[in-house]
Amino acid sequence: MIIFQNVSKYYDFHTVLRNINISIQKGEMAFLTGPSGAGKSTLLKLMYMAEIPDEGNILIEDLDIGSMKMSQIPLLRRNIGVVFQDFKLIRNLNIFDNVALALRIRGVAEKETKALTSEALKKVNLRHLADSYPKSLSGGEQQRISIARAIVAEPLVLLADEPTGNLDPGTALDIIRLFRDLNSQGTTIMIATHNRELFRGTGKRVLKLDGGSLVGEELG
Amino acid sequence: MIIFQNVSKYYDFHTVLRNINISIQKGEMAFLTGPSGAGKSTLLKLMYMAEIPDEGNILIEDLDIGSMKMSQIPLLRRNIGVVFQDFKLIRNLNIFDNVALALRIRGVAEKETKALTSEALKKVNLRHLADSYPKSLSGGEQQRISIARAIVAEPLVLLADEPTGNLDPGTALDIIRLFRDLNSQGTTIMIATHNRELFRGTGKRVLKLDGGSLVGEELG
Amino acid sequence: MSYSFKVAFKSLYREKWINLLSIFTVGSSLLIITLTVFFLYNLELITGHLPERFSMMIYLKDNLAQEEVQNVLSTLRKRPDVAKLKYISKDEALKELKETLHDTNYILEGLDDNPLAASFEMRLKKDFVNAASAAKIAGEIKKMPGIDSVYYGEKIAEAINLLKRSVENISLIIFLTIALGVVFVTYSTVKILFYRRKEEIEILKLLGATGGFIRAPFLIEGGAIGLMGGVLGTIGAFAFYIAVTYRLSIVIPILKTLVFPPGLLIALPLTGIILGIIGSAIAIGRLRL
Amino acid sequence: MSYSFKVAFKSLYREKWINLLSIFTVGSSLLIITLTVFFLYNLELITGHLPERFSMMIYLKDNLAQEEVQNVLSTLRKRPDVAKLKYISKDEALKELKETLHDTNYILEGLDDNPLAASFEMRLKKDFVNAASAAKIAGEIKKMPGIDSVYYGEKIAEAINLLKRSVENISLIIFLTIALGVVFVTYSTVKILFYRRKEEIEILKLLGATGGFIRAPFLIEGGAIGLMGGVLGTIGAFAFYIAVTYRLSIVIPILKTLVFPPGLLIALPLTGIILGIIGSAIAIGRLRL
Ligand SMILES: Nc1ncnc2c1ncn2[C@@H]1O[C@H](COP(=O)(O)OP(=O)(O)OP(=O)(O)O)[C@@H](O)[C@H]1O
Ligand SMILES: Nc1ncnc2c1ncn2[C@@H]1O[C@H](COP(=O)(O)OP(=O)(O)OP(=O)(O)O)[C@@H](O)[C@H]1O
Ligand SMILES: [Mg+2]
Ligand SMILES: [Mg+2]
Repeated sequence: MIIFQNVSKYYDFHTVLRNINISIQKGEMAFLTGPSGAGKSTLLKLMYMAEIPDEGNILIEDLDIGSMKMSQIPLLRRNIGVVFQDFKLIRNLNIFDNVALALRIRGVAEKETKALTSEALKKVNLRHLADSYPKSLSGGEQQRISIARAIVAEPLVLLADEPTGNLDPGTALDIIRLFRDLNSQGTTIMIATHNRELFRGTGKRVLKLDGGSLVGEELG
Repeated sequence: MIIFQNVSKYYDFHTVLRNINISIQKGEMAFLTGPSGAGKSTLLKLMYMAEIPDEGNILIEDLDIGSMKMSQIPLLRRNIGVVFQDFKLIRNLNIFDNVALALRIRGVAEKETKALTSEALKKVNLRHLADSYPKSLSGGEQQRISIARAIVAEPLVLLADEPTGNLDPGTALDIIRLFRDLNSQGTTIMIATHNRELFRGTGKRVLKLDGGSLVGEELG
Repeated sequence: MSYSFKVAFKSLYREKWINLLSIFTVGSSLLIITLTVFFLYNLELITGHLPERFSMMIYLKDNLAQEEVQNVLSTLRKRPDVAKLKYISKDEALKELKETLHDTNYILEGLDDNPLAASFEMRLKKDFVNAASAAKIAGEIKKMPGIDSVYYGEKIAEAINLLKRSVENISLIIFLTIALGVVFVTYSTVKILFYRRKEEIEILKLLGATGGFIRAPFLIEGGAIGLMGGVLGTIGAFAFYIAVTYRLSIVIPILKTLVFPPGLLIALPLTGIILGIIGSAIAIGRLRL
Repeated sequence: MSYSFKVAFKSLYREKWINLLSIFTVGSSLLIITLTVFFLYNLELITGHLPERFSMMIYLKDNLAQEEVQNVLSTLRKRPDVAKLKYISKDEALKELKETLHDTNYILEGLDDNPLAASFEMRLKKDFVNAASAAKIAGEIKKMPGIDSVYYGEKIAEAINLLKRSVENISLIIFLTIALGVVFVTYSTVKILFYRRKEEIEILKLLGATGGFIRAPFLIEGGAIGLMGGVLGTIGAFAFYIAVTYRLSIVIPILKTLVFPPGLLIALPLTGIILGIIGSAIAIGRLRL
């Protein structure tokens, strides 16, 4: 469950998000779209507390973000899987360790970590790259590793920021199928994207953002 | 002019490019497409010598890359503008300086640098962000800054790697229009992309890469 | 936890050249500190026997009555610049001379009469211990009745004493600066480790890692570098000890102070570990999540 | 070029805390080196007058004939352990004693006869200057005819001498280690600058920047940090000089050596700049394009 109540976010004199109200049910899958600079990434960042709202309340799975202590942030983040727009892979760790990190942070036993990591790499079709380092991967491969890391720990909420920007249409559809599987198992999912192919015909809600305001909503 | 003659590239035991033959005329504009990991970025990297071919010859605007001395690499690169897949903006420089860098490297006078930089920022519609730093820009804004930097010095050759992966369809079309303008002024352009909208209806050559081999060619 | 160790040791290995440099830096810093302490300790032992205070000898005229001596004493006692007065009788003076002459004191055996004068050994208050006021005071006292002569040739002693103190001060300054230097070196060494992984830390935070999870590999890496530096420092100190004792051999009594303190074998590596961990902790700083 | 300066100074400002730390580190390192040189120089001056060699006094029996003395001399000369022999006659011995007694030498005036013995002052060859062989040699000589006693109480002198040498050695080791430390500190300081901009360098290369263009801001930044460190070191050295001369005042002749060398005002900042630039150059290393 994700709820935004009158949320605004400013940078200096520049309003990035203006009076946002959103309500996403537990187990729902929704899309977020809008032109470059509309505020999509910022909106996602507010959910995992990489940014703090200047006004309004945000509730994530019953947690009130406004009244949360700093020490609780890691716990919140461990319940959210994020596919970052710029991947954020760790250079010095190989692909396996990059993905496994999400489990190790959560204190999962090493044996289970191995099994779950292999499975996640298989889901994005990159198990053969387990021993490679991020630098030697293509853009699309890096993006899929970022996706594998986001889903490996089976988080309650999955946030994906432009998860197919570096993927060919075929691979992109594989990924969206993967997300729908996860969603059918109960994961709440929010995907920010420019790629209309992703939500076309899904029947899911598509929130439209422009210049920091929600300007409409449609079904994909 | 870009010519590949029987070019191959290996990493360890892994063939990334196999016996590639390409001939792009001076002033031509071509597209390169293919699934994730096909070798598009590697092919572009060979042209600006970020990678060295293991076999075959490459000619860029009459320069034979194989027989080039290390000390000539900077000269080659100053004749090529590159839009990197991961943007490669410099964190510690503001947007203006990031773009101006391409001119300063070429020893352009400061006054001209200012004028040309402003013009390039205007072309990608981001002149208002001149004083910002890369970190505070959205993904699509960063991508457009990378484009501005690639074109600001009016290079002989422009290579763009997935230049619209983080752009909404409208902005993407603006960018492709910008590239076509440059091309009509004589710049040789090669664009690697998954986005079919970019080349649909342009009438330009589209090279298809898959698993490291050229598997076909069509007109967009 | 085992994961933190794995990451730390991988990083130690991956950047082995920089780490070797760091280990060497920490090791030599610890060695310098050890040598400085060692040096200061021995300097104290050597110079500890040098005269501590400035004294002035006031020789009385011969055959002064008890009363007259008493007069001189009370006049001197009233002076504001006198810290301490000690009467040395003719007999005591002769005894002292005999001790000074040592093996050759038989030359005094032929003397019928004690030729030496009684005297006061006078210590000046700190504020007056300098050439100008000593000269002035000596001049004043010499004019008093019953005084034969005043001797304040201990200028040399004063010089040695002041020099000793200034050497100690220089050493202390060197020591403090080096200690500060060690902290800086450790700090900047770990700061390098930190910059190498700044991006990694940012990502770890975003993935929900706790402060402890993020810090652990750094602290382990810093501690390991410190430990190895400490071991290197110990080896250096031991090598130095061997070299010094070999050269000085068993001749010199002061060598008793040159016993290699076995505590160093534990103290240096331990100091290394602690410095490494502290340096790491400072370099990481407060992790804002 | 003006662009390189702009980038360098922007970076200096942006990371001012780390840079202040670096400046401080370089400054204190230079200060330590200066103080060590200063200290070694003065130590040499102070200890330069301590006895240089081991000597043994051989007292002859009273009233020995010229011939017998000659005999002793030639026997001693034949010994393989003797480096130098000096005959001191009865008269010379008395003269020396008078000088030793100084102001109180009138005590000798009552003596009719010279009670002192003639002697040989004997210097041993280097290899034999140690307690064991000195004792053995003294024992052998004592048994010779015409010898009254042998005195080799200069153990203390030997100890001081050896101690002086070991102090010099310790100081030299400290000095060398610190010098090495300064190079490391400069290196790691600039390595921090470098890691901070590693990504930037990679990007600059891809954009076609030449080696010079990439290096210039780093060299400028390193040089500026070194310069400021050098100035700081100079200020420190001057402050130290003022403090020392103030405390020691004009009493002590050795103070003549404590004149502040005006060359330092230029040498330290210059050394700072050079070290900074060299450190930067090493830290950047060979730029593979
Ligand atoms: N830290 C910041 N300081 C100042 N402005 C910022 C900051 N972060 C984001 N912005 C601005 O806020 C606006 C929205 O950014 P955001 O990243 O949310 O856009 P977006 O919708 O994700 O765009 P894109 O599709 O290009 O990724 C942009 O104009 C950006 O420049
Ligand atoms: N340095 C390297 N070492 C090993 N393998 C590499 C290296 N660089 C690239 N590869 C591999 O070469 C293949 C081609 O990579 P390249 O980046 O050229 O793909 P791409 O066509 O650009 O893909 P994308 O559309 O995902 O960006 C990938 O499978 C990648 O893993
Ligand atoms: Mg975004
Ligand atoms: Mg690519």
